[in-house]
Amino acid sequence: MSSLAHLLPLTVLLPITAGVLAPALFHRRGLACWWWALAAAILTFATTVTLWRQLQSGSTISYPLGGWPPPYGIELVFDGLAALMLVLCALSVLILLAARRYVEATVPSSRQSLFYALILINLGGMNGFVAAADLFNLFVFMEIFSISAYALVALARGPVAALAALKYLLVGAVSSLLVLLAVALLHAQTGSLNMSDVAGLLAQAEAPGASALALGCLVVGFLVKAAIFPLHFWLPDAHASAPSPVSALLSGLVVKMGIVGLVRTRILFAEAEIVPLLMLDNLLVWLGVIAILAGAVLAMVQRELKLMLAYSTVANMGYIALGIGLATPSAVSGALAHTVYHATIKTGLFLTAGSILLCTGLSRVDDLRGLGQRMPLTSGALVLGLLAATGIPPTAGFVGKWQIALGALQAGQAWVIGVILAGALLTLGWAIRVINSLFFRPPARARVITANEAPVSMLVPSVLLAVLAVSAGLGGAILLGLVEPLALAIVGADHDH
Amino acid sequence: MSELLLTTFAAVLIAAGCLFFLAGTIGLLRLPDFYCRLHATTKCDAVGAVLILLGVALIAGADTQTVRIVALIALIAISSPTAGHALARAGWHAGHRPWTREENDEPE
Amino acid sequence: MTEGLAHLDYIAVVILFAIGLYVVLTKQNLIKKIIGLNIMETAVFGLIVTSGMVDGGSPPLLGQGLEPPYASPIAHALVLTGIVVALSVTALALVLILRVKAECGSIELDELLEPDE
Amino acid sequence: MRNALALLIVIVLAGLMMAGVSQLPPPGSPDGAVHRHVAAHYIDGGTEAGGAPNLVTAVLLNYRALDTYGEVVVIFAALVAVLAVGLSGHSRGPRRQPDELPVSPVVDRIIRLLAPFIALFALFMILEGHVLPGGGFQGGVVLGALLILLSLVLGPRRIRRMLPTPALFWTRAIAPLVFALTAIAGLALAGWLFALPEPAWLRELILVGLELAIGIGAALALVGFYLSLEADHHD
Repeated sequence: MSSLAHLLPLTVLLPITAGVLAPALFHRRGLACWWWALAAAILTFATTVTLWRQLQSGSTISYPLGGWPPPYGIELVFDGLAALMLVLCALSVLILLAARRYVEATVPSSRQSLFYALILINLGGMNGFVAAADLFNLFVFMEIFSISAYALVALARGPVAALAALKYLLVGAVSSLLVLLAVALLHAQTGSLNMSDVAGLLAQAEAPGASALALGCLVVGFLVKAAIFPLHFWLPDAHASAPSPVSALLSGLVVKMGIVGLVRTRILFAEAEIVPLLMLDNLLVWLGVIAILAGAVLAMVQRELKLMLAYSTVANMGYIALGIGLATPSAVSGALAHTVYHATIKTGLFLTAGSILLCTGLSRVDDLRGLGQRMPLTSGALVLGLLAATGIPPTAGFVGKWQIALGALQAGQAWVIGVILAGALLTLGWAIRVINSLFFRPPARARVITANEAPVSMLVPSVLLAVLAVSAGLGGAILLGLVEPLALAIVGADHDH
Repeated sequence: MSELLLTTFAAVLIAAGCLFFLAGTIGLLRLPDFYCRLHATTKCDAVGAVLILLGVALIAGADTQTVRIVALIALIAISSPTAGHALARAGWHAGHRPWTREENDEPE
Repeated sequence: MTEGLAHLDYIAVVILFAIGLYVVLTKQNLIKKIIGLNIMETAVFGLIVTSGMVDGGSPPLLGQGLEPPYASPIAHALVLTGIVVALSVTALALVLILRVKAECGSIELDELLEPDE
Repeated sequence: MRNALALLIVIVLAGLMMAGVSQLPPPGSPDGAVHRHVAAHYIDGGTEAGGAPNLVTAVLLNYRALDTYGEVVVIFAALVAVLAVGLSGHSRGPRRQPDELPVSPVVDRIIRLLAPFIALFALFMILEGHVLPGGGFQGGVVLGALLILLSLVLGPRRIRRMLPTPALFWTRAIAPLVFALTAIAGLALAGWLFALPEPAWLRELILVGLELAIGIGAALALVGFYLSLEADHHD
């Protein structure tokens, strides 16, 4: 093991320590605190990149904390999901970049350092969650990013935000509890907490009911975290009423943690033949299909831009669930690729929506008529992001859906392709409504006419992400190559028997 | 013989303590207002727990355990009435008026 | 102990969990929902602690003259962490409820969701 | 109607769960998987490997130190969240002073009488946590309860005034910070992050330091929770 592996726990320790220090060092100094947070996020990103290059040259990096060998100590791993960690850190940097003006305008100065502290702790928690190879550790990191996420939602002003945050907290706490229950069941059954160890022990276990119960709890818990359709009801309020950089963080990154959890669960139970995995796959396919259609339809009937984006997240999580449920290599790798791509697209969209909200104070699509003339760059970024969200080739949204469609063909479920197409068309429907309103209608509101282009610190991340969203599809082959081993790890066991 | 007597006496004490706990809990659930409920629940700790601990001390006999139990009894005897007092006082200052049968027949 | 009663502790835990879940699902008062959540949490902690105990065992303190078998130290450590997490979530929830009360004037969910949409 | 539906759902779920848990190894049997695998290894390793005679502390601070670090971060994050979300700073208009209720002489006397004992007990629990039952969190909670009691006697306003100051934030952050420092010390002295370095006295020193930091952090977090709830209540 090379000494570079010591960097792996740093992806957790670094942002969290920076976040812990922020309120002490930068009380009432929001700008300095912003620089501090940005520096910490960039440093974390650099750490991740270094680890990534190490991963490219060798095999999976794992780090036993305290030097205790795996089943006895806690282990962190940097494997195929690490690509997601890379994206997490990079997007967090951009979110922080865009957050400065928003925070200055909306958060009281005595609380700005608390805001940045929560963002950094959230990032550290997500990094830990992605890297955790220990069941209970997974739960602890889940709670770290969840608690900071609840609080970040509640940082927005007004009664809606408080109630939305409380709803988010209640649903999130119940789902966390289900995960903890599953951890307890698995520990009672196997006596171990390390995931690969537990997976091995489960394969020999003779208690199908207890394993199935644990699987059920884990799946429901993570489905809630991932906001897959019937369990999505907490998402739109929380994501739409949060401060916009927080919406970007939640919709782009935090919901993806549910997918990470699902993938980990799949790998955990991959060799336990006793457990009805086929049922789980069918369930995911059906939930995914319903989520795609319902999310798109619900997005269509919304009037607020941020609510539309939130429901579009519901639909996109449906695509990801569908891909994982189809359980063919290309579908799963498509789902994983879509996880990364959707994170990029949705972060950009929410950041752009945030700068529109900050510059005009308007959030309803009808009120935004004619904004294209006053804020051409921001509106342009929004349009590019929306096009990517519909999945027009060669945008980033296209690759994942294409792969999932291919996977559906392989799995012999061609009808799914119709659903994917319908979802894309519905998305196009509301996207065109927004685009039409922005560019092809005369202004209706005075504040649109007086609006100016967003400040540079918000414009740069918006435009950058929009360009990425449109062009990243061209690099799809690279990303698919990266997630392929992981996809095989998930479905490989299935195909053997 | 005396041991049997001791054990019986201890059992009676513990049973009486449990009875107080039961009564206190039923009171908490069934009585009409804050003060009545407080009246019932403070008996759980102040009387119920002390009785149970006394019974346990009798069973333990002359032992280091007994010293701890006596210390516990002293602590409960001091702290539990104080807590009840503080609660009642806070309730009064927060504007709760005791429930009377004449004014409102419906419990809160 | 008969076969059927061997899992009595676990059955009790499940019943407690079900009670908590019922409270969370049906009560409209937000404070009561939090209480229900705490009941569920207690049930899960109970499951962990129960799974770690041994009949006739002693606490895992070495060098105190206690005899093996020892109860599992892992279960205790997990519960400790779990309790701290539950406490943190509850504290945040209570503060949020206070804010809802201050900004919306009620903590009854059915009143909150009714007219002002 | 809704309640009946919920009851039905809950009963069905409970039935499923009972079917699941009844297949677990029965609780209390010494040859359940829980006692044979990892826990047995910890017990066999004894004080030497674990670093503390109280194996729960050994698991918390040595074998599974990252979990405890996470736990400390959770409680710190919750404190930050409570301070960031609560209403106490949001004074809209002139702040209405609540009628300060004079402390009851009974409560005052009793708290003053008991405070030293409680403090002693809390410190004992923290400092002896690696040998006897107890530890940083347990002792910290007792300490926090004591501080809350004292804030009742002294009047919460005196303490509340200190709520958002940077100096207090250094103290609140003590647990995660000391943990991070220990992790780095472990890397420097024992070669792994979160490892406890070798000479026994140093290890014990670090354990006590960690417990103390955790205790202080937990106590201050509790006081923070209490004061922000209490402050909100009066506004």
